[in-house]
Amino acid sequence: MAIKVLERKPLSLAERTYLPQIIGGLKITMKNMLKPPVTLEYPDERPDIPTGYRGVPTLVKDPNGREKCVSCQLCEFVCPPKAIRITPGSIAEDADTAHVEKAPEEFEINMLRCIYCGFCQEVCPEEAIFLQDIFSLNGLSREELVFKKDKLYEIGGTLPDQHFKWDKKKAAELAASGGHH
Amino acid sequence: MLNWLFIIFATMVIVPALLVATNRNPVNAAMNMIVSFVGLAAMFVLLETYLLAILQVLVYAGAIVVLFLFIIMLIDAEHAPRPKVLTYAASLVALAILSFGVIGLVNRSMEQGGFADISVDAPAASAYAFGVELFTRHILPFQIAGFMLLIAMIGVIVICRRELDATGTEETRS
Amino acid sequence: MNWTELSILLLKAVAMIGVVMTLAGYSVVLERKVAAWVQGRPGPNRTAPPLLGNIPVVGRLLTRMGLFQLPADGLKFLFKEEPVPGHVKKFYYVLAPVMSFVPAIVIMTVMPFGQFIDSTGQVATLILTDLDIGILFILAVSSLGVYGIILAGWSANSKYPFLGGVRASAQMISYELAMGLSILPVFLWVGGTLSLTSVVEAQAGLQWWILPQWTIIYQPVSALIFLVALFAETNRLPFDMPESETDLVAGFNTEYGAFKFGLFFTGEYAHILLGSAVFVLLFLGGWTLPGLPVLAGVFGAVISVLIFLAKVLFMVFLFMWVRWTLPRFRYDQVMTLGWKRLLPLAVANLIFYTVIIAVIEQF
Amino acid sequence: MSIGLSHYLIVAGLLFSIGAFGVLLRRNALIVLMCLELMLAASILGLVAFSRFNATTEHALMAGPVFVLFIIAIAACEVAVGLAIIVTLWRRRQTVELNELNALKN
Repeated sequence: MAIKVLERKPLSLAERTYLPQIIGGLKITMKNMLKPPVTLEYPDERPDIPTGYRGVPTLVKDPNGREKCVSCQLCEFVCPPKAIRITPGSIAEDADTAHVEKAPEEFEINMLRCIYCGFCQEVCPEEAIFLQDIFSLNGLSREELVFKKDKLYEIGGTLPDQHFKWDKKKAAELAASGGHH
Repeated sequence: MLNWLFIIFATMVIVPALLVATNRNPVNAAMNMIVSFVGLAAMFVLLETYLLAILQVLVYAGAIVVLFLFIIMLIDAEHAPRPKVLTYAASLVALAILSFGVIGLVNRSMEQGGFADISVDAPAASAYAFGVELFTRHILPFQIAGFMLLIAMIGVIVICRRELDATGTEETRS
Repeated sequence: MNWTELSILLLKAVAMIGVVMTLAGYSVVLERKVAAWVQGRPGPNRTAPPLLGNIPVVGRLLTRMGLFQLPADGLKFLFKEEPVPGHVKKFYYVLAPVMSFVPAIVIMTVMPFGQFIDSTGQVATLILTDLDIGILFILAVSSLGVYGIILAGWSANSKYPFLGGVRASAQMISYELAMGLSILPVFLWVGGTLSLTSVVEAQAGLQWWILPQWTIIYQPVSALIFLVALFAETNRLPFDMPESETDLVAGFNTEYGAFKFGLFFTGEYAHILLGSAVFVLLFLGGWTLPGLPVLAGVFGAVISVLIFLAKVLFMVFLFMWVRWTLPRFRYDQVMTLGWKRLLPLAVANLIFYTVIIAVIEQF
Repeated sequence: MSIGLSHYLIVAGLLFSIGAFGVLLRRNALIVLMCLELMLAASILGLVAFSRFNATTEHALMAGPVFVLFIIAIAACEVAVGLAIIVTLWRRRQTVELNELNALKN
């Protein structure tokens, strides 16, 4: 590939005074000055959160109001900064959801450690943990920012669920047991 | 009122001037020189030559002392060594002789009535009067002064120039 | 002079200082606003004092305009801790902000800002002291402003302020020459006087019912040189060598904080304001509008002052507009522009107008 | 007592003496130059005072002030050239002390 040397054109007299260029620049800035501001006045106006935004991790319930987490602890293992602590517990035999067998007794996410990588959401087989749209998080003490289970459910709310895996399982169990008896 | 002003301005001229001569830090000396020159400009105002007062501030305080400060900063000439005691004594003697001589001379001339010691109400030396004088009676000195400025400018450029060596790069003469 | 006269004079002076300093403060707010507008932001629009900000419509409007930002900033400067670094030269360190601030206040005394015509038709200029060599006085005193910067740079006793001080001294000397030479043709043009009032009076009226008599129309080159030199003398952005943030941290005021920095800051804007005022007086017709005679009475006087203020504020706006448009020069480019371009241009301009005026006077 | 010509002359004389004193005392080239400036300033004050006090009611005596203009111009020249010499001296010898500039001695 041959190198092509471009001769620079000598500047004309008007260009050498730089005045036309300066006036051109002033025109551009004036044009910008007359445009409305492009910024968002943040605390008053909130930005639109796109779908798939990875904000604060939360726990969600299914539409029936049952907690989806089965405390398999996959998220705890995958979490790179080790922000998640789960104390597994069993579901009482006489409960309506006894067929799920396990539920977290305690579920903590340390928001000071969380790096919002989204691995927990990705790894969760139950689609129980989601990084939702909260992007601004603050608190007055370290303890306050270690979110407990109830807090996580409170900010997580309910998300639609297509599978109803445990409902189907219960129905199957019921059908099977009905068949036997 | 005017007497008091005169005394204040005279102090403002003399005391900083002494500090210029004795202060060991050149920056202090330069700042004292400004005070002295501003005092001098104030005395010109007392003498009703307002144009000269302003020129004094403009040229001396505005340009010359700035130039001094610039050079002081450039060559980093802080804290000159203390002069020798002998030099100090000899200079003080010279100062005493000169001042007594001047005061004595003035007093003697006054006694002989050599000077008109009254201030009459003369028309103030306006800028217009200066222009007329400069371009009629003093046109030759005016041109010579301009020529001197040109010579000084060229001289300064020649003195401060760094010579180019054969390769065309700058090199200080050494 | 009795006490009543003295106190009236004193009151006038204090009022003038109050108005100019308030305007200087608000030009800081304007600067921030202009910067924001150029960059597509709304600028300072939050600060609201408890009671004033709660007035239904007006309070909200004033808050959005950022008008309460100035007292907030001023109080911040006042109440901050005043650090004095251990390595500075104390006396000059304290003296420097004052030195950069005082010339601006002194220049105010000879700045005419309006005209009052009483019922008998007697014309009086609104000015504290009408000096017949006013412009020389302004040049002389404003040239003292550089000491603030030099002393700040030197007394801080550290390298960046020092470089800022050295640059300031060289730049100020260089551009003062071009500035002085560029205003000479103006005074030749208006005919043998150095008084600012007469310059303004010569610019009133219309030529051929269409052309304003402003000097900028007749002497665009003088106006251009003066404007460029003004930018350099006030250390505004294409020429802010003493304080170039990118290579000198904050230049000469690196070691300053709190109220001393506030003095430097306000002093800079006061210089801009007064420089704009001089430009308006010399080139833009001062308090006159073409084809509009100054009315008699207090009302006419107020109108003339308002016209003058409007022109000055436009010039201040131009300063800011240019600042947020142009990049900074390199130091050697500043020197080249000053000595090799502006100075010869100013000399040629002076000679050209001298010849022209001589020719006009012949016929 | 009113302030007359003699008082101005005494101030000018004292200023001149102090300038001469500084030139004799100091060995720093910069300060010597400053003291020379003081002496010139003293001469300026003398000239202005003389011409003011010898003026008549009809016309101001302009010779003194006009001469002062020339003195100021020449003083500016002198400072510029002097400082240029000092800078060159500094570049070559790294000193502005007059005592150390004795290359021709011995």
